[in-house]
Amino acid sequence: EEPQSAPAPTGTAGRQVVQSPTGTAGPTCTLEQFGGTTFDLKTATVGFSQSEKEANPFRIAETKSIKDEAAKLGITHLKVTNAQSQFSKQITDVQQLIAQGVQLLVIAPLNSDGWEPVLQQAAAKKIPIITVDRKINAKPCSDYLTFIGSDFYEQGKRAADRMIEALGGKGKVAILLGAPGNNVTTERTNGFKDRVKEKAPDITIAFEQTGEFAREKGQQVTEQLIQSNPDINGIYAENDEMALGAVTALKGAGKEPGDIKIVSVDGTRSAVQAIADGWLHAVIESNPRFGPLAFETAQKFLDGEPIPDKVIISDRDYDTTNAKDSLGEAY
Amino acid sequence: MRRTDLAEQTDEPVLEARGISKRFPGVLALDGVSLALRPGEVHALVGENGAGKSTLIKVFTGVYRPDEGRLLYKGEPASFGTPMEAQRAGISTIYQEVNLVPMMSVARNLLLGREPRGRFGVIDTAAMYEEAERVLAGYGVETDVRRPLRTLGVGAQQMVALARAVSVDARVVIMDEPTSSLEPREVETLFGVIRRLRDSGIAVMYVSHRLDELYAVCDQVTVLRDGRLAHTGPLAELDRLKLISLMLGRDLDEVRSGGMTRFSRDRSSENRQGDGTRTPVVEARGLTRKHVLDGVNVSVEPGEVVGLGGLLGAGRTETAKAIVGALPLDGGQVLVAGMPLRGGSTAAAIKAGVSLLPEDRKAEGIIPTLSVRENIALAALPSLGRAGVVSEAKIDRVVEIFMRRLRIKAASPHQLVSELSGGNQQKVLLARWLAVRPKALLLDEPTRGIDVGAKAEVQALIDELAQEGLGVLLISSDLEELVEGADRILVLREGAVVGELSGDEVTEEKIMATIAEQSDG
Amino acid sequence: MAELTSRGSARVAVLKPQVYAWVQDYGVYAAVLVLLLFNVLFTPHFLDASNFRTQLVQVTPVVIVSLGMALVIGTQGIDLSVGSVMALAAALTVLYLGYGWLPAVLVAVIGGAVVGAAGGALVAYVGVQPIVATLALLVGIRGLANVLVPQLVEFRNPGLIALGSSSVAGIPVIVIIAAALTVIVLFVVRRTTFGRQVVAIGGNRSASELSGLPVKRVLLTVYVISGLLAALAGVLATARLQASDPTSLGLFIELSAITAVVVGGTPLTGGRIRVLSTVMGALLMQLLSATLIKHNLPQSWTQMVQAVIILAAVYATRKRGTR
Amino acid sequence: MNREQVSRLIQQHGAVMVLALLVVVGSLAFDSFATAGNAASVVVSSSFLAIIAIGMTFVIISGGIDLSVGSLFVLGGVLAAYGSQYGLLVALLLPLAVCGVVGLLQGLVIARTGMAPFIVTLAGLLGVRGLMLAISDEGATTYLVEDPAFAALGQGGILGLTWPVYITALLALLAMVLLQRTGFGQNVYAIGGNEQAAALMGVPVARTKVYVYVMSGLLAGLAGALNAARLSSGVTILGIGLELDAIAAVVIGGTLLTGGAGGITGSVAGVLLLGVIQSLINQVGNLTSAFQQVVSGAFLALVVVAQRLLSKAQRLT
Ligand SMILES: Nc1ncnc2c1ncn2[C@@H]1O[C@H](COP(=O)(O)OP(=O)(O)OP(=O)(O)O)[C@@H](O)[C@H]1O
Ligand SMILES: Nc1ncnc2c1ncn2[C@@H]1O[C@H](COP(=O)(O)OP(=O)(O)OP(=O)(O)O)[C@@H](O)[C@H]1O
Ligand SMILES: [Mg+2]
Ligand SMILES: [Mg+2]
Repeated sequence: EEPQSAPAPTGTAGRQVVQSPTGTAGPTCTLEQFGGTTFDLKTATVGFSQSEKEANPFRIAETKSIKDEAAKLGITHLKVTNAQSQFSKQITDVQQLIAQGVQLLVIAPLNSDGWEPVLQQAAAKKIPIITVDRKINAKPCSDYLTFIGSDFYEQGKRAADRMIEALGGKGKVAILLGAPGNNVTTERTNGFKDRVKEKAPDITIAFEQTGEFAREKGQQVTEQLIQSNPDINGIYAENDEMALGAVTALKGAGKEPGDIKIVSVDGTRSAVQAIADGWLHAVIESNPRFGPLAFETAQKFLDGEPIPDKVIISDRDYDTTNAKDSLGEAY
Repeated sequence: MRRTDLAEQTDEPVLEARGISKRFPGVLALDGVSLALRPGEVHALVGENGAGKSTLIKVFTGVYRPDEGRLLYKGEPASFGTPMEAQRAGISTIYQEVNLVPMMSVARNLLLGREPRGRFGVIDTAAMYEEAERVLAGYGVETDVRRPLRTLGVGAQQMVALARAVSVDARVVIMDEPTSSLEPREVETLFGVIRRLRDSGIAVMYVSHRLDELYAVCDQVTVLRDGRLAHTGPLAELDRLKLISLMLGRDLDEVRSGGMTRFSRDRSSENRQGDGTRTPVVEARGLTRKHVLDGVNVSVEPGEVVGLGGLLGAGRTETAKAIVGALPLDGGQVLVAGMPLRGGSTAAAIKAGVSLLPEDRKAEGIIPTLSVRENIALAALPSLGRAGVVSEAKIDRVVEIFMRRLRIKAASPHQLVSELSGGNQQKVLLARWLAVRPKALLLDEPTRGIDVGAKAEVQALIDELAQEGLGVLLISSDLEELVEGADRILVLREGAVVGELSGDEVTEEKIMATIAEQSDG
Repeated sequence: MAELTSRGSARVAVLKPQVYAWVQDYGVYAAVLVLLLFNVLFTPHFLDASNFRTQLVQVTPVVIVSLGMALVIGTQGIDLSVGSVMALAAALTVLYLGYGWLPAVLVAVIGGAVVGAAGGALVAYVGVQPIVATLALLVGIRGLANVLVPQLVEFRNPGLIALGSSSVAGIPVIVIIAAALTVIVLFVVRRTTFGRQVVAIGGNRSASELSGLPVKRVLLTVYVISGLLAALAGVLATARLQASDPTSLGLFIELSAITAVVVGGTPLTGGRIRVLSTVMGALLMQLLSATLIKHNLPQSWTQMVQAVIILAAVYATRKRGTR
Repeated sequence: MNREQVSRLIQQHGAVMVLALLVVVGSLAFDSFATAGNAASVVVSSSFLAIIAIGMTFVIISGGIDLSVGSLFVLGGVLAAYGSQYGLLVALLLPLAVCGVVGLLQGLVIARTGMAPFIVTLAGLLGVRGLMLAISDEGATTYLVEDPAFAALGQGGILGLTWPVYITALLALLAMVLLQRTGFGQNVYAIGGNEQAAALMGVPVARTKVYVYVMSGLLAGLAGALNAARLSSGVTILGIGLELDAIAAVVIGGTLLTGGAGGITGSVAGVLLLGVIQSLINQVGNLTSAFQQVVSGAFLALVVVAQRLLSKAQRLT
């Protein structure tokens, strides 16, 4: 009933675009190199292991994109598991998918390390694994097939660029960190900090506290922050939810849009709307619609074509110049 | 070997207290108490409820550390940090409240800490059960030693505790009211054990409120009064009246005029005896529960005191519990004033006017986290306020009345009930039940652990209440109490009523005979 | 001479227990004071009125949840489902917002009571141990909330937003509500038959049964109250967030609430309830986390310091055995 | 066999019975459920929780609770991965030593001060996770397992099952003997059944408690280390909420949370039950995450009610 939760538009809007179109910058992999045999994707059993609950726009869009594309391609045996943010459970989930006889695995990993037991089993059965959204620390083309996703470190850097631009190169910035221990948190933090250090030494990072990727936590931390550091100029939120929580906090404290510059990562519809409303300065997109690219890559691979060892998608930026027009494409 | 050494030097105290004081917030529980325990003697420790007996014992065994004074064990200064240290050193104790582990099996309770070992030092369970059965048989307890202890009656549990304490290699055995829930046959067994211990040169300290027992088995006596030493010396030098006057701190004459028990039952008086014409306040018909109760019929008329007699485990407690709905039944019915009672609900029974003073005061009686005041008011709460809001004034009044009437000894009504002495806790529970003004009261061992003075008061109270028209079901292992207090006695055996005694038949001999008769047949 | 010394030490011995007793009863108040003092000295802008408002507003959900938790713990139980009940309330509120905010809140609170009743029934009538009964609810009800509202939903209902953000005489409405609930629970515990029965059951269940207390009904009611209060906390948190977020609302709040209750001196073994100290316990934990955030400590330090402070506070208020 | 024995048996084996039932139903409903691969995955992944649950069983029987196991599990893993650069021995001993010491500290505090185990180990949960974050650069550093022998301990195996499964089985056996057939085991039951009485019966209450928490700490650390060997890395995002899983497994297994009764078999069955429930949900293969949670909550409730009614039917309260 609320306009914000209207279903994402279908069609090609917001479709993922590969960063380097050729994708052949690095080594490639063919079916022959991998050592598997081809099969018909339509009649095959395909497993998709989701890491987190489909309860935030990113995960919802991601799972939906995979399911929709599978349906579109006529893949009837798609098995989906959800690890509910528990890494051990994800390992077990994938092992059980393998036990159920899947021939292709698409995994959205909760963590980059610790995939040893799964990789061994999959390799023994020559099951190709495509990881989406997060990378697995292992050998492409032997442990797994390839990775499709964004570069989180790069996202952090681009967020820093937007922050530097917003603040004119100097000021005090706070970071709302993601969940501790999470690869995404680490990389988005490092990218941001490295870039600031390199490009704008006059910007100090005065505060960094975890908001655990959640809106309420983002709100609470921001409330404490603006209370004890009233001179803060910018907030870098490592996802949109925390940024929107920060906005609620700022509203509650009687601030005006633009008083404090907020930059965040993800590109959910609410965040893009918040740009249009003037509360957010910019949002770096992280596109979750992996379905088409994943299955396209799989089909190419099965057809014997060479596959790049990583497929980095090019994420866009949202800011005041494009926010209103792009609302339909945000997820 | 060492035991014989000890026997030779009998006049050297094995355990000695010198000027012990112990203070609790608000009470000086012990005030400079000295006492010597010699090998081969049975030493009685007596005094009113709250006189400090249990506290002194706990000081001896390392449960409490004395504030002042010294302990000597085998002539050397000693201070036990924990009961375990005391036990290791050879002081074995049966505490006033049964202190075993209810969920563990009988055998494991009995042998905890010295289970027979098999290969690899691992416990040999078969041998353990065998040994447990053998040991318990010596105390007249025949039961499946694999069952959890809690399924035994309190009396049987007491025997297990006793067997456990005595079978440890000990120099000193301390017993705090071991007989309070035993009936005569078990008491005799216990005395046999005590005499055996004494003859082998072990020192026994014996606490009891039953004077007969003291004279039957003790050599020495120490009297405590209000935490101070009132007397110590050979028991034979004191007659009963003198002993009581020492305990109570009153004149001999005063005590003498009071008499021994306070029951003044006049069994011939027509109006009080159950003549079968009036509607019983409470009537149980055919109470049945597999293995426990076998068609028990009981009825109590207004103003009547009905006694329940029987051996340990005869089903007295279970009968009482069944009547108030605290025990699921396979069959039978309870009527209150002629109206059938909804089964399985204690609340319904209490509402109808039937209450039970439970036998196991620690597990089923007191609420240890609450004060004396809250404990007394608990059952009567709904009537002590309006619309669910309690009236503190009303509670204060009720509590005051009963604390005075029952002479409950507490620092204040706000003291935690768990800090009271055993006897005073019992009085608090009595007060709880009197405060609901029941029509019928089922008393399961009501004077258990209560001192002579207070016992007489409670007995007088039962009398008085009966005169006011209350129906009482009295369960007591003290035959004297049963005989003097009851108008009519039902004898139970293995969950069935095997005899009814009334009028002149109500004597200790008759009860014993009824029990024996049935066991022969 | 010897007598003199022993008298002297006796006096000290009399004094000491009183100090202990005081610390045991009011230790959590003292700890709050110490933390306040630290902040006044070392945290910039701490004395601003807006700061106190922030802390009170943030602690509100924990306070409300721990009031119910205190009752449950008083019966020797525990309620792990509170966080999920908050989430369910958030979901129900936004689902029924179309009918107006007041009916929506009502539905949410009833939903909380129903979950509480389910937990209470499992505990009281089936005899399932409270920790597993409510653990099943913790898992299932969070799922249910997510089934109803799969993702965060923002709302613009002015009434509900006002509930979360308006103030009366400078005091936020939700703080006033929490204070009122505290007074009500305090009254229930101290002055009603029901309150006495709750602690009696926690102190000794079989004795309470034999004393004719409606044990099962009281247990059920206690869990219903806990569910109700948790739902209310969920509604208020939702109103404040201006969005319904069943995914992360109330995550791990059961641990905060239990900590508040225990730090306040209510024993987990039941039989005793300290309402005001529970609120103080919640405040202590809130102040602590605010202090750590304001001083920008990394997560690792935050958690370690919290561990130490919890231990210290509970150590001070622990029950000493008599020896 | 008398009534109590029968009901005791059912109470202790209620979980086993429900487990058997679930497996039968699962095999009938799903073709791919009763396969060797699936069974192996359930057993292998359950083994780590089972090791923790064994320790938890001791703690709960003693009347306590240990909330720190989830944090110790992740700390153990990080330490093992870190230690693996110095070889197999260090990889095993480092986590055991540290987690054992944490258990020791918790045990000492609980035994000496009389503070509630719930709160002491809650502090442990926070503190240990903080410690783990501190040594892993706020969780950003993932140490990789360097030692192949150590990795083989987690990944190798025979008969389709990995070593951790056999280690778990061995530990369970030892634990059973320890609990039922040694003085220490008896002491654990005694202090859980009635602490005061146990003290008066001469049980070394404080020492027993300390041992119990040390054991729980050691086992949680060991489980973490074995898991790190299996994953070949010290993953830092593990173990959140694991303590509740362990407690649930133990309680479903028939151990009373109030202490004094229970056993290892039940706990292991409880762990497997949780694993099978998850596996069944995965078999359906298309439930949304929210529905999965509803189903597992409902399953959990059903299982405890069934287990409760089974023992209640025998009038064992
Ligand atoms: N833990 C405690 N805290 C406070 N007061 C206590 C405590 N234990 C005992 N007392 C008090 O010390 C006094 C002596 O109690 P004690 O239990 O030694 O009496 P007793 O002689 O054994 O009585 P009884 O015959 O009733 O068992 C009583 O006034 C009692 O209230
Ligand atoms: N000496 C014993 N040997 C074996 N079992 C016993 C013994 N004493 C009691 N029990 C068991 O305890 C159960 C409860 O007995 P109950 O308490 O009703 O008896 P009671 O007549 O009140 O005896 P008590 O004097 O112990 O209160 C009985 O079913 C019986 O099986
Ligand atoms: Mg006593
Ligand atoms: Mg009896």
